[in-house]
Amino acid sequence: MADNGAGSAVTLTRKDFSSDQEVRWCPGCGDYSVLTAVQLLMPELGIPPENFVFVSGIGCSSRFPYYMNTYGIHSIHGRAPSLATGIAIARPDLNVWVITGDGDALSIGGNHLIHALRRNVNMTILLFNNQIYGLTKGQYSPTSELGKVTKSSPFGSLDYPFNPVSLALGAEASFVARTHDMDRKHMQAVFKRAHEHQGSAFVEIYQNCNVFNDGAFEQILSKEARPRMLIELHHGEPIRFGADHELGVALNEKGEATIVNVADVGEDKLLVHDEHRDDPTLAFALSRLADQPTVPTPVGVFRDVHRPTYEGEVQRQLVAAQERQGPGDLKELIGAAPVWEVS
Amino acid sequence: MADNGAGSAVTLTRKDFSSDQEVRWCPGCGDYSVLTAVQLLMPELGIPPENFVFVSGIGCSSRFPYYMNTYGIHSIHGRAPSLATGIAIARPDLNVWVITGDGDALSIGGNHLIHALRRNVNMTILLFNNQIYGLTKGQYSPTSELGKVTKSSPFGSLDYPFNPVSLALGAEASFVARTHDMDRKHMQAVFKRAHEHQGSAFVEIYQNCNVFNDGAFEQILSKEARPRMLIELHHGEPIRFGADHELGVALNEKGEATIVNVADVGEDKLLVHDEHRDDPTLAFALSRLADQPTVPTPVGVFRDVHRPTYEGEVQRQLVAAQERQGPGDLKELIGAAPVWEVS
Amino acid sequence: MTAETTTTSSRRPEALDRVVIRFAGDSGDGMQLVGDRFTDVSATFGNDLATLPNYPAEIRAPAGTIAGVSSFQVHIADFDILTPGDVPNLLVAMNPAALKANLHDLSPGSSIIVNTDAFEARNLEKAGYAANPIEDGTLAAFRVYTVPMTSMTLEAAKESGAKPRDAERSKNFFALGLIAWMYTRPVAPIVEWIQERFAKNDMVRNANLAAFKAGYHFGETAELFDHPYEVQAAQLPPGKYRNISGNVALAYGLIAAAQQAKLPVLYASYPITPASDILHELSKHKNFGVRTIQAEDEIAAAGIAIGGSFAGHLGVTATSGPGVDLKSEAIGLALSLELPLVLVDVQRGGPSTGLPTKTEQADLLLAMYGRHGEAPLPIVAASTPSTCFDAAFEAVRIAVKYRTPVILLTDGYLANGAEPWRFPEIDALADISTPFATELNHEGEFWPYLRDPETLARPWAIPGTPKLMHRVGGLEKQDGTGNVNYDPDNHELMVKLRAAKVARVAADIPPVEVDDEVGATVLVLGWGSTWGPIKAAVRRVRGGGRKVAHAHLTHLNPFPSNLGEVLARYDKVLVPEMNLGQLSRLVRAEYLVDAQTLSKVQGLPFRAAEIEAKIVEMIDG
Amino acid sequence: MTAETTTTSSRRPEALDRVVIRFAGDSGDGMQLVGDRFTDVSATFGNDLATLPNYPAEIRAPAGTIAGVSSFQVHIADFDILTPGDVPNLLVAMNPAALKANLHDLSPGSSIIVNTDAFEARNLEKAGYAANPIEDGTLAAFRVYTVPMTSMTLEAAKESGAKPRDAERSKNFFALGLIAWMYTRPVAPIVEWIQERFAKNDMVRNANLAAFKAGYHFGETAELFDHPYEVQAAQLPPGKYRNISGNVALAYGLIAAAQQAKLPVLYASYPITPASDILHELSKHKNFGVRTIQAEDEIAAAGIAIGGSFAGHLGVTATSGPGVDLKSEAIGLALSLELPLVLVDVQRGGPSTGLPTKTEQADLLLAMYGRHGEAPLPIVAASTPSTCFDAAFEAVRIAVKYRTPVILLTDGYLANGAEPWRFPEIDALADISTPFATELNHEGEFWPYLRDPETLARPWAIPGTPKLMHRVGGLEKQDGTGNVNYDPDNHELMVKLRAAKVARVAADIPPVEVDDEVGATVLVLGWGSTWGPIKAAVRRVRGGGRKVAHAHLTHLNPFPSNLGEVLARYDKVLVPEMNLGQLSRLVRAEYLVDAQTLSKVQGLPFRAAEIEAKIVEMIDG
Ligand SMILES: Cc1ncc(C[n+]2csc(CCOP(=O)(O)OP(=O)(O)O)c2C)c(N)n1
Ligand SMILES: Cc1ncc(C[n+]2csc(CCOP(=O)(O)OP(=O)(O)O)c2C)c(N)n1
Ligand code: SF4
Ligand code: SF4
Ligand SMILES: [Mg+2]
Ligand SMILES: [Mg+2]
Repeated sequence: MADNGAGSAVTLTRKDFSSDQEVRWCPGCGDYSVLTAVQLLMPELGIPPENFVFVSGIGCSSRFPYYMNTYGIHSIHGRAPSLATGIAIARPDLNVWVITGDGDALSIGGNHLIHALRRNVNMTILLFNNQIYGLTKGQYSPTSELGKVTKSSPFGSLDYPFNPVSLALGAEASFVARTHDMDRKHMQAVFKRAHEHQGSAFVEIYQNCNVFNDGAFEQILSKEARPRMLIELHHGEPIRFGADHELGVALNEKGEATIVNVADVGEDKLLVHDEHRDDPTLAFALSRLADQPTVPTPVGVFRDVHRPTYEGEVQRQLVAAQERQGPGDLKELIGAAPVWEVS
Repeated sequence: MADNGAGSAVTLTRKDFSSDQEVRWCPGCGDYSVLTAVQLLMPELGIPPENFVFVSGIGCSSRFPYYMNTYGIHSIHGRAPSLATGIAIARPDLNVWVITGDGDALSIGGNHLIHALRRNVNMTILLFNNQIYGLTKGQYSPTSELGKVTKSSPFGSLDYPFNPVSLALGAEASFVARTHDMDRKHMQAVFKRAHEHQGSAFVEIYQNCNVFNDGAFEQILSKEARPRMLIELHHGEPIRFGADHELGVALNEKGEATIVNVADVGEDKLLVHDEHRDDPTLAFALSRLADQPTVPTPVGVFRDVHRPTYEGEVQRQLVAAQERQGPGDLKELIGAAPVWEVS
Repeated sequence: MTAETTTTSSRRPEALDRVVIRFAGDSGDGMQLVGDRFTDVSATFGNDLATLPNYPAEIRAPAGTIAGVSSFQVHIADFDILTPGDVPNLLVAMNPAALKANLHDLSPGSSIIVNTDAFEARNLEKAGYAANPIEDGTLAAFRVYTVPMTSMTLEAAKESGAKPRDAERSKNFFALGLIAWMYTRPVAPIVEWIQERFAKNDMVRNANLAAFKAGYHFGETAELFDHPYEVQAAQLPPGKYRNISGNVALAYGLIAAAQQAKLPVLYASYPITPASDILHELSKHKNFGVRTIQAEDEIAAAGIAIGGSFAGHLGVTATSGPGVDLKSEAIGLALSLELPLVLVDVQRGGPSTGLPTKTEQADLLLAMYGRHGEAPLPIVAASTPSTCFDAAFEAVRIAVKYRTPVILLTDGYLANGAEPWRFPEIDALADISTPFATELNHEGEFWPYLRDPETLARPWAIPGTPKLMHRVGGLEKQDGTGNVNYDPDNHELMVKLRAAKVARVAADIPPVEVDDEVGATVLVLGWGSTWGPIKAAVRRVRGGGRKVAHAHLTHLNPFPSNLGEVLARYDKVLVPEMNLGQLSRLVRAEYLVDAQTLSKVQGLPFRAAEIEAKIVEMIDG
Repeated sequence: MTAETTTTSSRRPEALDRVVIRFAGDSGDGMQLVGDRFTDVSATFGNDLATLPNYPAEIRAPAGTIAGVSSFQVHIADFDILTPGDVPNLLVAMNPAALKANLHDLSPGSSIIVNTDAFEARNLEKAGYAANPIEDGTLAAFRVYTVPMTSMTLEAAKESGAKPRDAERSKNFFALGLIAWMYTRPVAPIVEWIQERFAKNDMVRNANLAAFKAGYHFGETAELFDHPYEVQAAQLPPGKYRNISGNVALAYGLIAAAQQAKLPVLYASYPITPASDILHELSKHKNFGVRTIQAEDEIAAAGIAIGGSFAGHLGVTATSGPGVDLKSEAIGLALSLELPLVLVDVQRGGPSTGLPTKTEQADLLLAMYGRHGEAPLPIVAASTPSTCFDAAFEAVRIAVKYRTPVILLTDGYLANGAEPWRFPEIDALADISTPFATELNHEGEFWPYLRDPETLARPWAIPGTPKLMHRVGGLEKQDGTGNVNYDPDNHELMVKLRAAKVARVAADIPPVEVDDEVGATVLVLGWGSTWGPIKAAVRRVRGGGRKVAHAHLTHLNPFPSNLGEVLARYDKVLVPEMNLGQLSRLVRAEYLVDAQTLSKVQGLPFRAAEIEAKIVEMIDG
């Protein structure tokens, strides 16, 4: 999402973006660190608080807008992308952020999400994926792993989960990224990129719910695991990871992305990440490396391509119509049909 | 979707699957040929009509169930996959077919579609894609090309279209195929494969709406164009097309699927189609060859992998529970809490 | 045919004060098209008129069958009329199915023109006729004119070069030509229209023109018809007129209201019959700054409109019954956010998918109560096609002033029906704008729920306004601060405030007017599109020497403040409704008045005669 | 502590007939848990009881704040009681916020036990206390017991090896121990429960046990309390009892009804407070053949349930207000398909997201009218937690017999509240099964809308049945054949048939019973969870020497056939409702009776005293 607000003369601080409402998440919830990351990033963007609108659905994560000293709507379950679409179309001058959860965005709100993505409405979408329904106290979500035992699945869930990155790519998203609640710097870098992107920017955030799904990402996000379990994507660079960058990603002869030992294949054979490729297949291939956060998982920007924004095109048609027909004249409009007078 | 009905002793004919209702589509509509294909295929499946349920939403195409002499529900707009899910779970012995349109399935019904696909509920989904809203007389749909002039977009539509095959793949579909209304044989072969698939089988059908979107597929489906514009996929075979099979699909050095002259690259370099690959990336790559039916377009089965069906798993849990706890005993259930008696 | 020859006829026309004509044919026969032409030319000619299109839900139901019949009824008169007419004076039947489907609506003595070419075995069978009704005495009670329209059309179109299969499709213009002659319609505008509309296709244009002229000349030359008729221009109240359908009037009303509210329209909608034409119409007027968005579904459409309103636009969404169901939750949110919003419900036959192309009034209680919790909102209804303009304007006025979603009810009959519209002087339209909040409003803070003491509306502070950053949401909030709040007393306060805000609208709307006669004991209370037939029935009852009063509601919630007092004045109250008695239930609950329902749920408007009979029964009984 | 020492106390208990205790603390303090324990042990002991849990919508609102307070009220008695009690006799306040949030509900003379350890500067400030209320005279009107619960818990838990931060979390069990002593509760079951529940974590188990015992012993040894109290077992009607909450009773009711209907339950739902526990409960009982599906949203849940019913299962879906909004369109389809379906609405505070964890009755009119078109369906409501079983059974009975969706209304109070339940003899439950159609029914054809002349229900022919293949849909269909049909008269017929089918249920339900006194002039009419407080109020009014009658509705649509006659018997009718007067509007419209509303919309049940006062005012005034 682009910086299109007026730059502010005074320097802004985190405080300028923090509301006076007490934060109501469980102690230890991953939501806190996302909030911090966003509040710390905001002043850097050089846009005054009044030019942001945070729109959320319903869920623990969706309380987020209350804590931002910006404009905000805590809407209804799953519908945030539609409200955000209305705001963005009405006011291309604003910066619209959508805050949503794995239930909010992918269960009840799945349709609005995929349509916002294909339309490329200018909004930054942060999906707090804790693989659980937090607010309703612990049912499995569309990202929960198969067999998960929860209140609503005492014998294990049967629903094959979505891979949010794959889904977004299948829905023609122009910007797709993933980050996690354990690394504020990484979050900020990704959020900033998302904000700068013209169009809908989709960011999946792995977020720990320490009350109902504690440790869901432990296998990849513990300090100790991160080097060998997180595959950081950098545009234009060969994809490498591991404590000593000893591992990498390469395409095998079938064209599938696979994990390799760099020593075995040679650095040349590594896949060079390309965010800007028109064809989303590469990004899709990377998204399939990890269906669940238990194996090496790519984080960072999967895809970032340019496409006209929806509201930009709306605006273009309005301007063109005015140029063609002149500004609307009600009398003329009504009188455009045959008119007769009775006196 | 599997044959799990009892074989019928008498030989069935098309008539056994045709209802007495007059077919109410515009003369020349592509829906007729799909209906014919289905009615002709049915007797071949060896399942009596009473073991089929056709469920549809709302749209021209969704009138389909009325013409089938099977059980059927013409439900509400976009919701057919959910009704079908209920039927399939209640009655794994039935064969459930969903009939839907590009508006029904991808606009209002997008969420139910992607969830049915990820859950792998046993149903055969036929999406009649005419790139238009037929029944409501011609508004653009989620598959209409950018810039399309319709009643609701007099200056051209601004909505970047879905690629239904990509979307289905991003939604974890286990079976994805495409066919078209000009080739009954091809339709029948694909429908049969879809029916045989265990789980949700997604079939996109290019269907001409000769009243509101005539010729949408002309560029690839005219008799003359087909050889060089349709890329027929066959499992295990190198992907070739063209009047003299002179063209093919190969991966370029970036791993993108591209059209090549076989003579230029040599047959060895051609992509060998593999429907059964666990990783959906290859199928996804193929789906990106054509975003609109104006360039060479793959048809046939993109993906067909095995995954447990949802209702199979539901059944498994029921059986396991009965084995573990014995059949439900109401008295025992109610008495499981501390009980006291007042006399 | 020159312009001169077209307006005179060689035989003297007989003057009529009114005539009701019904064109009926197959869905593919273009009956709506010729109906529209006849209407437009009559409107410009100066008749008063009303129309009733009627067509199947299928795009094209099977040709030749009863299910596939499409008809268009138009009532023209030299005085002000109120309905499309109970009984057609003339039926034009293009095929046997059209005859069969419409015959039972005629009275003995009505005229019928049949296209004899279509009365062959296959068509007769499709229509379910064992014998040819033209020949077997079925039509004995009527004046029947048999005209081989198809063959005469083919003959006439020969020169156009069109192939017979195509030329045959011009037969509706033959019929139009014939009827134009019969009722002495000006021909030039029709010819011009054909020329313009089919400008891109010479062959079609020429075939249609030739057919039209052939029909006209046939009337003139054939011995079949004694003489043509004439319906003079009506003496309507002075003013500028144009013909308009309800959906177009509604679209114009939104544009006008938005202009007077100084807000851009942000219209989000998902297509649905019979509301789609509002989207189609609005999408043409981007030069007014109107943004139209075709959403992925009705819920998204409501959400987009809410977002638009939050951002300072006039959020509007329109749909029909199924879509209203779906939008319920979002409308509840708008109500809780206390933002302006207009939801248009173009009612159609229900429940469920029901009768998508037919009219009904059965969503009133849904509009009142179709949201969980205590969720009241104002409801406005249009009563004729052209008053859709006024109703839209009024809905916007209330929404903006009170910061509330408003439901605007019309129906399929209003949406597609047309009538002459004496349109308002644009410059005289009221200013209904409201200022956005720009300043802190409470001790150095901004309180988003600090209410205007008169209207109880909260400040509307739009994003981009410095210092007024605030968050709103669907959770209960503290009055004043707007902060999330679960306090029991605050909740009750807010529930009552939201109700009070809607109730206050009553002081801001005109009292209901009663078309009264001294001594009337029966009051007919109506709302929405029953206006025409009720008014016509009342005229007839009075013509018969009885006294009756009529009151018609534009505001369904809150009711006008004098309604209780008005109801109390009469011994009996009759409420004709195209439902099972919905307004009736509201009135009974509110005023404990024994309002009686006259119900018609057939997908068709009332006939004046039906209401007349009931009124007479109540007066005499 | 051994079992022996636990049931006796060294000081003589004083007998009480009833006591109302409220546990209040931070959301994280485990108040619901100890409330439940106290309830269960009192139930098994034989008291009559009623409970009222009350907690914030946030998972864990900020610790120490008013917003974060969670409370659990339990009323135990030696006679049959009706409500969780108006005014607590004892408040247990674990921190200042808990004190502040609850203090205004006490009467002078009530007792308060405060955890003094929590009354330090930071907590006082968070609660908004400028000074310590224990010391500044704020509590002068009450009997205050100050107990340093936290430190005593820490002390007691030392041996468990738990770290102080963890051990501190056992303080709720200290409070439970103390209260158990105060009211002479049997201790063994609580000890056992702790041992079982925390079996997997020795440290936690031991800490909780130690805290519980320490609390108990503190009561016994501290000089603070004169003596314990005793509330004897109640003399309830003979039968077998267990304690049960509304949501569990409802789940059992569905299982029982399905068994008696010989249908498997297919339950599809999307989680939502306060309905989720029905899903949780049902998902445990797969051995009954119960299929539970967590759908992607409420619309899908309704769709899945409809599919299930079409396929021959008992389709059920449950939700709360926002979900009912969303399901409207699908319920309209079920109604048009004429298939059995039960939609449970566990009502919560609205509109919009409202007060998700609070109770309300404001969805009645939504249940009646919340679908487009004329779309009537039967409505049943439960009146106490345990009658959720009966109401579920009745809803299923009607749905299956009449092939119609039925809405079952409960609310947050019923869902989470608990009471002793005299459960029925399973073998005595009625057979409510209906045969599926298996044969052609009309001249060698199968007509899916050929109705049973008595119930007007259509045949239920399920897929897989040879020869009965048929198609149903939401478009209007011809009565009998079920074929799509747009005929005006058929539509009216179908609209009336659908209404008549629902109306016929009236002949199939018991007349409303009146708890009457000769000479009463005021009738209190209630529905749903107001049963308890109304009954209690009526008792009090009668205790005060006045006469009053009470009638309570289980069937809201159609009304019992004698209701009109009952209403006519009284001079005045009072309808207490947790809304702005919804039943009241229905009754006024139906019977033209001037029913008066006593409204409370605070997210909390009525107190008996509130209703009593209004009744007295009406009798005397
Ligand atoms: C229409 C509707 N249905 C259901 C709910 C209940 N509900 C609230 S939040 C939620 C899911 C929350 O999960 P998620 O989006 O993952 O957010 P989290 O709490 O985990 O951050 C549900 C089911 C609701 N508020 N509204
Ligand atoms: C809830 C609801 N919204 C809108 C409609 C109107 N409607 C009926 S079909 C349709 C779209 C049809 O398009 P598609 O699914 O592509 O089917 P087609 O007619 O092209 O076969 C729409 C918008 C409806 N019936 N119900
Ligand atoms: S329940 Fe989970 S997601 Fe919600 S606030 Fe608590 S820790 Fe965070
Ligand atoms: S409108 Fe188009 S899709 Fe619909 S029946 Fe006619 S040709 Fe077919
Ligand atoms: Mg979540
Ligand atoms: Mg379509």
